[in-house]
Amino acid sequence: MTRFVVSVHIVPRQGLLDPQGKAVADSLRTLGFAGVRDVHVGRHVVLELDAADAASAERAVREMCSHLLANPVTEDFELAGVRPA
Amino acid sequence: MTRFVVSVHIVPRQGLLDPQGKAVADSLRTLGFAGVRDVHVGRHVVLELDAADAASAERAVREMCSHLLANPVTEDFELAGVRPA
Amino acid sequence: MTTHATPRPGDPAITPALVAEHGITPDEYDRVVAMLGRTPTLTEIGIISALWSEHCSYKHSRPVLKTLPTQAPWVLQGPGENAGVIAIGDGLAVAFKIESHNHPSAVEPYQGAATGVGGILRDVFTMGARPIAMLNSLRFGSLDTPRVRYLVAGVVKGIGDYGNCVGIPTVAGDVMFDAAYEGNPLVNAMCVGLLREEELIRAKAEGVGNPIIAVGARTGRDGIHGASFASEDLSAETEAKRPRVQVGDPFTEKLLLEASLELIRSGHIVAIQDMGAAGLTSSSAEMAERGDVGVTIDTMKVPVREAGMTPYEILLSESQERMLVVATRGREAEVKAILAKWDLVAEVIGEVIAEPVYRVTEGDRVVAEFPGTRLVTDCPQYHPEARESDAAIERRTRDVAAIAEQPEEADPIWTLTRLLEAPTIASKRWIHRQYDSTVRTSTVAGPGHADAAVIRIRGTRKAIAVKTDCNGRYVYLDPRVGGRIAVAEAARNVACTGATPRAITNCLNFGNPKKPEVFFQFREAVYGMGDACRALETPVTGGNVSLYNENPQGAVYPTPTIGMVGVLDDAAHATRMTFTTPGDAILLLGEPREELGGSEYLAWIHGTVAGAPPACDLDAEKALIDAILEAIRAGHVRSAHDCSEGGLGVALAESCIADETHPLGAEVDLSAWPALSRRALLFGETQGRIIVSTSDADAVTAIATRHGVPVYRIGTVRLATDGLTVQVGASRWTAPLATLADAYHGAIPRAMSRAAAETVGTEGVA
Amino acid sequence: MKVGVVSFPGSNCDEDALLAIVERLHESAVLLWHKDHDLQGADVVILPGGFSYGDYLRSGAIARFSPIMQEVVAHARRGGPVIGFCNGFQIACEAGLLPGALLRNVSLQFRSMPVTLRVETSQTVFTNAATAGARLTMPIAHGDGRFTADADTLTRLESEGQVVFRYVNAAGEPTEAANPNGSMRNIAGVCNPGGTVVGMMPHPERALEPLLGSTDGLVLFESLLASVKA
Ligand SMILES: Nc1ncnc2c1ncn2[C@@H]1O[C@H](COP(=O)(O)OP(=O)(O)O)[C@@H](O)[C@H]1O
Ligand SMILES: [Mg+2]
Repeated sequence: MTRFVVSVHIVPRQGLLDPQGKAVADSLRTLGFAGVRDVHVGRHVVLELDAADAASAERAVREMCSHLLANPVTEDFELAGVRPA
Repeated sequence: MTRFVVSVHIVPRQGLLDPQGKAVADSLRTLGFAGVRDVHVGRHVVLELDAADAASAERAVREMCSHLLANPVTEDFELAGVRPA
Repeated sequence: MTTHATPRPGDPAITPALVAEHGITPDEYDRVVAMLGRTPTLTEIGIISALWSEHCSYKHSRPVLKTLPTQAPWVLQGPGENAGVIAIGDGLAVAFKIESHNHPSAVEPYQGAATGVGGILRDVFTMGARPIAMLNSLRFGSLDTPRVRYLVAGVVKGIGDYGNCVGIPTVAGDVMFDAAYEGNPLVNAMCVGLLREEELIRAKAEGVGNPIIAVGARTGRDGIHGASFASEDLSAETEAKRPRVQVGDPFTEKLLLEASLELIRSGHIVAIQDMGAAGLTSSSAEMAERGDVGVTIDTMKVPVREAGMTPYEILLSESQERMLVVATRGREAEVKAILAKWDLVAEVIGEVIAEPVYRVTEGDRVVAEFPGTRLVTDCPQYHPEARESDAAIERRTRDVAAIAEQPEEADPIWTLTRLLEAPTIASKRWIHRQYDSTVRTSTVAGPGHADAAVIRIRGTRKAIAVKTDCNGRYVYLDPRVGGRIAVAEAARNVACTGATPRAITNCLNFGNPKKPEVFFQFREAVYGMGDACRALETPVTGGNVSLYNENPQGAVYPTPTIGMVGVLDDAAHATRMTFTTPGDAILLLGEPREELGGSEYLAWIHGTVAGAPPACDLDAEKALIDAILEAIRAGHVRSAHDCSEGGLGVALAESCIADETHPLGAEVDLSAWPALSRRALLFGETQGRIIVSTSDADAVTAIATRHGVPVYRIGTVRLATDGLTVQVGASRWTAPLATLADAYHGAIPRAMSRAAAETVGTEGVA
Repeated sequence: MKVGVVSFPGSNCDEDALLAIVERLHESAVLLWHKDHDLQGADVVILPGGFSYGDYLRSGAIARFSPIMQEVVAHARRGGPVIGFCNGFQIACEAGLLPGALLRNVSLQFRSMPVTLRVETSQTVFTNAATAGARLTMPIAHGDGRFTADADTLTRLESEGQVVFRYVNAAGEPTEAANPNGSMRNIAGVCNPGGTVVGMMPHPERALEPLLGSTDGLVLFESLLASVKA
């Protein structure tokens, strides 16, 4: 068993209203960051876990995402990185 | 001006209690993912913005993070990627 | 006796600099050396710095606090415990306490306010009471600055998220905005709980051999030194202490609440206390002191969140959602089983011992040892010098009648509308609609409905009424009078709902007590509170002192926040503040006077805080309270609303428009006081006045007269479409209700909508 | 009738729901512990409000995996009545008992206030004693109440009569101003195709007594009683 750090992005599904992203974009423009076009806010989940190898760590995390971490109705997920701890 | 997509990770500062991470870790273990050691839940912010070049897009986003996006008392941030849109 | 403790390898040498860094004065250090008969260890220095901080020791305030009345037949528990307790009949009792989280909220508004709510909840449920209501008393600088809006948004969200998640309704409070609070917001949270008298449990360690158990969340490095932090002025250096903030976990708190109440009812434990400020140190030392017993604690047995924590860190950590329990020997397994049911940890970390010492070990090594309970009892007490500041005297004695009216004031509706949009007066709905006020299905009158919140007591006909109050401007201008008014106003608010005021808790928010002018304010304000508590028969059952609320620009207004609890024998008598029925008579109980000093009118319209605050005649207040209670109980009162900030004019307008879904108009004639200036009549803040609407003016008049309370029929409730009409002598003005309502309900939402830009970092958890 | 009210860790309206059944309806009710696999013979299950597991990841996401939920889902599949209030609605969606999801209020703020609902169908176990079009006033108290579903699901919900309640103004119109959380089509509550499982963000259990300001929640419980006793 090796310890791995796996990180995932869980993002609101394209096309859904993202009030948080909109609030951030508005605020940034109010603060003078005029170049801001669009903002989306999702979750960044970092998991430390023991697994036989990187591939099985990744497999386990994908399963966690589809089971619990992401809502299949409104969210998409993507693995952002797998590295030994 | 070019359009860039910059993504940032905003994570709870080390050492501070992360109730969300703890709840998720507990729940994953209950679900049978016994190998889970630790979980931290942060935010994944994706910004689309116009800037002269990648370096200035990055500079702008760093400033946004320290000004608004991250809570300097409880969170740390890191740039996760800069790419042309 | 001499005590023994050895420094840990790697501990720094005990130097004057290290002692000073811990906020311990050279004199205090000498006392410690004398007590121990040797040089203290680093761990001991840490313990002393926490326990002898103002926050834990009350070293500057205790002698003055002792003057407050604390007794009445219904008081079951006065000051000195986690919360005060009063009997309300039927074998039931109410536990309540208020506490400040000012400094943490100034640094991190969301977590600071949230953990303030968490702490005060634990104070109440450790008495064996189930929390049934939360209140919050807030003071901020001007809403015109982004920093203040950021603080408001964060504090309100923090209070809401925590209380909402635990499932305790937040039902009342008070909020004022004034530049005096600019760098130092005040965040005071109050909790009220219900218990059966026989379930009352005290935090007193007893029984040699009984195990001491740490319960709840694990201990991390957060908030180390929060208690001494709460006893310093805010400065640039404070900013550097930021990582000391604590993060709250209301979900764990909810589990801890259920587990603690189950533990208390199980009979397996003898004492329980929150690990609040200064964490394990203060909870264990205080429990030992109350029981006059010795204790020993092994820091290696404390469940920790992070590896490598030192005894110093474990003892001083302010990790939230933790409790210290003294169990009956032999029942450890039962205690653990109850905690396990709620998915929480419980570990035996020490024991009550016969030997009169307070001892901390790390495994076998003794790292701190103090004789007997002297750690608590030997803390020095100070009697600082008190002198009124010249600036306050100058302001009080200024002739405010000489302040010229602005041209627009020729139309008093203009002035009234401006006052209704003053954030201190305007509807606080933007705030309290973020608070779940109806969970527990017992809220008879929630925030914004009545002068105080009314919560029914299930299984009885009874209800309680609760409210916080304090006008710091009055206290600043005249501390003694201001202290009296704070109590009198809270009592009046509670009485307006039909409840008999019974007792108070208080949170004394002041500046640096070492400054003579601050200590003068403190002493006089407490004396004033005492005067009022005696006159109104509302003893003090507990409270909290928050000093050093100042920054380089100066101290906050002295703000002794009062949390009042009253009892209604019949919940059906609960009375709201807004008019209910067109055609009802409008009566004024009490007498207007030429008193503009300290008013919101002067502050908001003229930018002036000056003049003597309104007088406070405590006998008249008592008579007024008795009269309104009798009238309400006789069933004659349709609405009752006291006159406070903004005076009679604002109170009348509020009676018309505060209930947005059911506005009503009024026609009022105030010609009976030709000797008064129009602005004092309309906007002066003379105390002891209540606006009543009734279908039986004669009956209310007879009751008031019998109590010696002046009473005037000043008008009639009208339809909303009639607006609010006010006549003084030959002049008559009418305001459409929509104008008044827009000012009153729209002011804070409009100000805060500008805040979006500043609040994103306050997201907190989902 | 016997009602089972699930206590998840972090539920805080479980006692309110229990007392509503016992004190207002004078029917029997039991708390069902989340770690158990036993519905204790309950005819009806209430998923109460609160913050199950702190709602830390997503409202209702973790609660859905509680042992008791397996039994609740099985009960629902057998046609047994289940109603979720507030957090209970969120849990029911996460568990797949109801379509859609409840996202953060569009204001990004918690909202605690009375709302007016329009009953959209009386063809459910919980609304059969009400008339379609009737208006009910009751409190909401939530931060994540924005009902969201994809276009196909929405179309199906509308055409199959699965929208149970909508937020409306005083005139009975589903306007944007009357919508406290930005939910799609002002939806406040939905049901399964059989009308046996209902989820709603408002709290009818807080609107059962004149002393507390509204008795409009009673009709849901009366409907339930009528169907179970029938
Ligand atoms: N922070 C708050 N939280 C909850 N309720 C509040 C808060 N501030 C004010 N309120 C409510 O708004 C109403 C008006 O409060 P306040 O202006 O202090 O009344 P008064 O002037 O009569 O003392 C009361 O019902 C009070 O409980
Ligand atoms: Mg007021």
